Amino acid sequence: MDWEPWLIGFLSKWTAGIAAESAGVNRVRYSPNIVLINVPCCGLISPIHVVDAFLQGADGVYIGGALPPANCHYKVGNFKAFKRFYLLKKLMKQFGIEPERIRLEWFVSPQYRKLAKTIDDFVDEIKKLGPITGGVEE
Amino acid sequence: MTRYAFLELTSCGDCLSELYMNPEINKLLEEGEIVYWPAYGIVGDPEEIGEVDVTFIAGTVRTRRDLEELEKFRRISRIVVAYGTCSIYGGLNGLTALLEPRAIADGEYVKLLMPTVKPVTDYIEPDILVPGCPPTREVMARLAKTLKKYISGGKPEKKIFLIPGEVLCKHCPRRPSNPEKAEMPGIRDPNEVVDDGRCFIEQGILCLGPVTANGCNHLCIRFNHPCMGCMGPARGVVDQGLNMIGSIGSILLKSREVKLLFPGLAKELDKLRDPMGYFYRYTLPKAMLTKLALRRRGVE
Amino acid sequence: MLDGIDYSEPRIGVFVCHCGTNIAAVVDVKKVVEEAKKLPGVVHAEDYMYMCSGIGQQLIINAIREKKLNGVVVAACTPSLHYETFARAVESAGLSRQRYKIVSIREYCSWVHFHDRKRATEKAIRIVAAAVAEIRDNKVYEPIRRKVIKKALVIGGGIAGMTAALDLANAGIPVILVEKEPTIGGKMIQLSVTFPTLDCAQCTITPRMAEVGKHPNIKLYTLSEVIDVSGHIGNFHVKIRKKPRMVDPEECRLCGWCANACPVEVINEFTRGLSKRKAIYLPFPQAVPASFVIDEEHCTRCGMCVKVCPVNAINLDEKEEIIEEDVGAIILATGYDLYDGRKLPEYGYGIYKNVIDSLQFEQLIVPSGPTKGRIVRISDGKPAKRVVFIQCAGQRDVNHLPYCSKICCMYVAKEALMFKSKVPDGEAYIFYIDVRTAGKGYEEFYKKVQEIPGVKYIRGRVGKVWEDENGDLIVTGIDTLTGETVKIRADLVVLALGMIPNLDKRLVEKLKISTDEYGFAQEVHPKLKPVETEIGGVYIAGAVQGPKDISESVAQASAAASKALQLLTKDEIEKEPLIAEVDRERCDGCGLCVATCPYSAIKLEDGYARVDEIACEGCGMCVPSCPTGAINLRNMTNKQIHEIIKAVYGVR
Amino acid sequence: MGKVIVDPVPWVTGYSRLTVETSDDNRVLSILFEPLEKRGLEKVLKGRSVELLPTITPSICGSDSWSHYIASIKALDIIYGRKPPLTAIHLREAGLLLDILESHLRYLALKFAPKYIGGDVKPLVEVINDVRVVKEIIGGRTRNPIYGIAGGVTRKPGSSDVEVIMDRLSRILDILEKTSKSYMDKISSSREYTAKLSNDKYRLKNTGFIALLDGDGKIGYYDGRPVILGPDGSRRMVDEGELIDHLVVSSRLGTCELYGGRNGEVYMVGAISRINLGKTYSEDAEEIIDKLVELSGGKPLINIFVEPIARLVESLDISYRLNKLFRDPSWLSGESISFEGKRTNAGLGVVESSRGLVIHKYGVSGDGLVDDVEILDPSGIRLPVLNKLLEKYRGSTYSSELLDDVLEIVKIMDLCIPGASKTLRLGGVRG
Repeated sequence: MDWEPWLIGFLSKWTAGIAAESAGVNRVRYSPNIVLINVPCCGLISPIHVVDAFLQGADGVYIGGALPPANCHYKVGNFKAFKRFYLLKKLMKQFGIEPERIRLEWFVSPQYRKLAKTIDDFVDEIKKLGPITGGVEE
Repeated sequence: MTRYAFLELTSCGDCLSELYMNPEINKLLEEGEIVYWPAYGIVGDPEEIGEVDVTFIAGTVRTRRDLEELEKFRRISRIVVAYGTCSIYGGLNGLTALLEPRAIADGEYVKLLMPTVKPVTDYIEPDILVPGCPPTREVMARLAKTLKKYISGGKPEKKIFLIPGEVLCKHCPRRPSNPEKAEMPGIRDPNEVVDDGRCFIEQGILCLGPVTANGCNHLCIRFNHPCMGCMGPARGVVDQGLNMIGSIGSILLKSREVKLLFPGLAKELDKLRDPMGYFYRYTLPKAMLTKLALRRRGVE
Repeated sequence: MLDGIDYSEPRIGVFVCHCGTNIAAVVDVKKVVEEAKKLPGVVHAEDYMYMCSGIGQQLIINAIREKKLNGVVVAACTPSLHYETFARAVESAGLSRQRYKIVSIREYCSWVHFHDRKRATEKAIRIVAAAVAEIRDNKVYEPIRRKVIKKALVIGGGIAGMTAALDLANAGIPVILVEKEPTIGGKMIQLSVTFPTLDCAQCTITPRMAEVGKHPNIKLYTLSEVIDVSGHIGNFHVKIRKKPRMVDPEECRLCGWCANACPVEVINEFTRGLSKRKAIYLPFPQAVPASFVIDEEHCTRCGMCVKVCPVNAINLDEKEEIIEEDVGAIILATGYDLYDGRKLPEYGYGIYKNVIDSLQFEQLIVPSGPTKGRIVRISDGKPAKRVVFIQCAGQRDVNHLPYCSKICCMYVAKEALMFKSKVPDGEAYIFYIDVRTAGKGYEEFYKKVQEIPGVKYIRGRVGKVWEDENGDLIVTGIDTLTGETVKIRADLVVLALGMIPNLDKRLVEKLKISTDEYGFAQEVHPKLKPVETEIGGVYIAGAVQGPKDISESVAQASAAASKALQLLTKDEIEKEPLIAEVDRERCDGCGLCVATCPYSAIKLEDGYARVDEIACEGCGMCVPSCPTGAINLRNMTNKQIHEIIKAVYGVR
Repeated sequence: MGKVIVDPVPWVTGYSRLTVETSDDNRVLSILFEPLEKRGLEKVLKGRSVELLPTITPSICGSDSWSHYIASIKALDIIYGRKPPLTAIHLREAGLLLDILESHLRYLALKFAPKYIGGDVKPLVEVINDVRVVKEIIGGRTRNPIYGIAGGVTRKPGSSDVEVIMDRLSRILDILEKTSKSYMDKISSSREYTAKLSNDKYRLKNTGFIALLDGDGKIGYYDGRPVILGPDGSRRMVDEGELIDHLVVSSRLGTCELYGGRNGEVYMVGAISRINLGKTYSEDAEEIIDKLVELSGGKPLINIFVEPIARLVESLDISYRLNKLFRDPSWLSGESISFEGKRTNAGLGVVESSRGLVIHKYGVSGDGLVDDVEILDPSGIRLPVLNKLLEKYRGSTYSSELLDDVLEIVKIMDLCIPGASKTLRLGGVRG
């Protein structure tokens, strides 16, 4: 099978974004099959953006925010994200779409190894789940 | 003489007879002629009917025949009125959007069915859209008024939506008095809450007011019933369910979220057992996730 | 604002950096350029060996002028390194920095995907596509200006905090210095001499303390803690809790009658438990403020001191006070603590009296210390003839402190030297893993100590320390150079415990800064922005940022002061205009964004939401809360996010 | 061998097909009426939060939406373990009666009157509009009402509302009294119609009747218990659960395998059944029934062409009942919801609708999601009745008149195909 998953990740630039940068500085290798986009806060990402990504072809969506309770640069953006994506996952399950295709991970900025590891785990998991379109090549 | 056709596609089957009985519409119809309405005995091959001035279409496209008729009538009609929420968003009937044909029919009946159920608006461009389940008396009056303009000829330059697009909350009689403090205190079954007249969301009841267009003049709210979204999404709302999650995810338990943490917070969220049922009662075929789920099944 | 740039149609230039081979060795830069040229809105793309170099920057400037670019995407290293570099280049060509974006294909790509060049290249193309999609819709907004309060807060009155405070005060900036203890001076005042010059620590620091104490621009709050911080760069509002001293420092004449009268005796923390003090006491003779203080916790309120005080300076009813101050900048200099030796039970710290830490040993050396400078066994007061120093007591150990504390090698050498100078016939054994002596004059100092007869450096780890029946300590370990087991009988064992940050979690939360995995305050960039935190207007100095010696702490404190000065000498600062914005056409005034904003930055006005541009922090949390998509983050709108996603998946 | 296919079948709500097979000598071999509208709505009820069901199930059949709604709410009452107070019971009953009334009147105006009364439907259209105004006041919407809650109703009409209700109700009764008189006069003198009433071809043979009756033997639209009148004339009360078991088997034959199974026993529901089994509320209604018995030759009334008059009778009777209910609306002053009760994991609601009885039975899992649904819709129960009637044409010579006659029966049966396909047990035979 020559299918390769391509994931998209939205990282809070204050925590996960810094971790991603440190992963680079420390040359921690991880799967390239993810494009990481820095945003001010994971609280900016709406369920619509995530489902939009799936519709565009994302096989999985990764969201990196601040480790609760107190590390969010904007106080509670991580909580907003948690609630939104928890509910979205419940909803997706009802539609028969694997909720595992969304992964929300918490960070304090030095956890670059965690970033690399969770991305690798996530890519592996998505490989097991298969393409979002269920094998239908777009 | 104005020629009218009544096209009933798969639905609960009542919208058009209700429309027919509306005094103002009834008056218009009496001045004209109904050339097609099988449910009341007026049948005919659409190919032989000739030009139709106004076709009222209710319901969803579920069978192949639905689609055939729909396309034929769009071709021969000067003005097409998509009547009722089913025809615009899928309505309650649209709740079956994720069922495979095989799950609801077998044998030769399967072949009658389209791969999924979709509203009329997914296949044709109507000229006038009348949402509601059913559309209210006020909207029917507006429809009569609008039709009068085009009875002698012509058609609207662009689609006419017969309800204002603003969100229900805008003029809601239950608006929170202090929006800054507004909070959803959890997720509760409306049957378990002794309604205190405040904003439903502030009482923990899922009210679709924030994402639903006001075309009902707060009918359900005035009946102490949370909005179910029957008028479809308000202007700017991309997807009723996803927008709703964005909204309530912001204010749900906001004063306690840090304290509750996990798994307490998740447990509270789990009280929303059937988000699909709550968020898409009337618009499931239009949900972005439906599109995704169908695409995965190979249905585009 | 900027004339001559036409924004009607996107004309974007993409500049891909090789970063020598840092990027180019992994990512096919030429291919990225080729693909970038195909992206919608891109009219120019090129690559260069070092985009950040003068020539590289000139390439960008030339292209903006010649190709009439109205958008620039630089694919290079991380924005935290060179955002500013290219922003200035772009602006010098007349283009707004809001139409420029730098994306990392080094930290985010080549450095982490060196194992897969094909996919790394593909990913780099997607990263560039996303940036182009984003920049295409970026608008140019006027900056938001806000007033700067020309006053600074320094938290921590150790050598770093004092230095920063004095630098600022001498530059004419009023400073509020908050110190938790009853006196300033920090850890340095507890030291005997400083390496490598062997200057007397107290003689060095006390003039500084006095200068701080009487400086007209410094307001000193001792026994105080910062309990709340709100506001933003240039305009912070802080709350300080000042505990009661119960002795008026203005009146106190330091006669000491009160302490003589006081019946309560407690352990003296200044000598690290090597002596006792009264509940009313003077921390040490040169304390600033020069005043006795009552230890609130242990005082029984018997009133004896009040009776004897000749100047009526004592008031036992004094209550704690909450002081509110507005400042423009904050310097965090709360210093360090020693790692808790009790976590290393194999060394017997906290079990055997004669196992002490390095700061306690300093107190034995100081002539004004509890033993008047005599080096004795703590258990029985007999002279100590054999002392074993254990370096890396917890440091460089994944189970304790994985990092190096940097100063221990030097202070152990110094302490061994001081020991030998006081006890010429004594023997000093030093267990070490490596000896690290990076610093001016440090290696020479170490060599000198190493050559002193009676000082024996043993490379190896101590396995166990225990006390025999005579009350002597037995130290066993392995000399890894000879492979032999070593067993030493000692009078004292001195643990060179590591440095841990002295940084209260609650303060970190209030300041909203982040910390590293060990709890040290996190600088924005270790090389280029070592004293700045992610929170504008909050700077760090001294050991709170990481292990440091005195000279480094002082240098960093001056650096922090200089950074703060850059801010505080301005009348107003510009705030990035990337805040939330309401589209009135789509807003129905439901108020959900108002309920969502954690900064109370959104209000309803005439049925529409309105964003307070000063209060808005630009987080975008309100964006998903808006059901109608009326509220958007400037230059990261819902549409742009959609375009970014589309671009990422538009690459085939 | 020939085949005549009518697709779609006129006079039916929803999509259906009629197939007539003929022999070489043009005799009818078989006639088959089959619903083609497959929606699957019942399938998506499983897995829903149970509190959502009353707002979804009305869509099973648009013209009987209130009946499905009230049956659903009654099932919810039991699941929440609540007993609605009298105020709520009366308001629910009033809503249900108004919906049945509207459905009857629309049937009379659009399906019956044009052919047999001469098309004067103006008064009926006027009454329908009045009925709707009252429905809106009581339940919010003319279809898919919103006033129900487990253990009561969410809103009581205010005093000004009550004035409007009483005003409209008395006008409705007034018009209906006049209309029913004139209709009866016209029918009695219509040769075509009386001939049909006495024609054996239209008789329901081997057919039982089911209706809900209250304790006094009167028609119990809202809270009656099911009573069966067997084809042999036996009369017995049945348990609702047993009824579902019984009817699901027979209607499955009707909707899927079509008519022709086993002992051929089918049941008629709706107005005919109700006036056969129960007593009405007014003397005027009884008077019409007497006349009807006279015209069609004895009781029980088994000619399908009785259906329109039975509906006329009921319309009049229901208006009496409603007027009586609101003449002394003191019951409106009581509480409208009772929150007391202990939750259970199953509920059943049964009510009458214009076409006959509606049963909703839900099972709920521990987490509050519906895990079992059984719904009986009267059109589904009527389908086998229709096919059984059509069977009588077997052997006749096929002609266009015969087809017209068949379609006339279809019209009189007034089927709602969207609802008919819902008469199913989940997990049973697919329909």
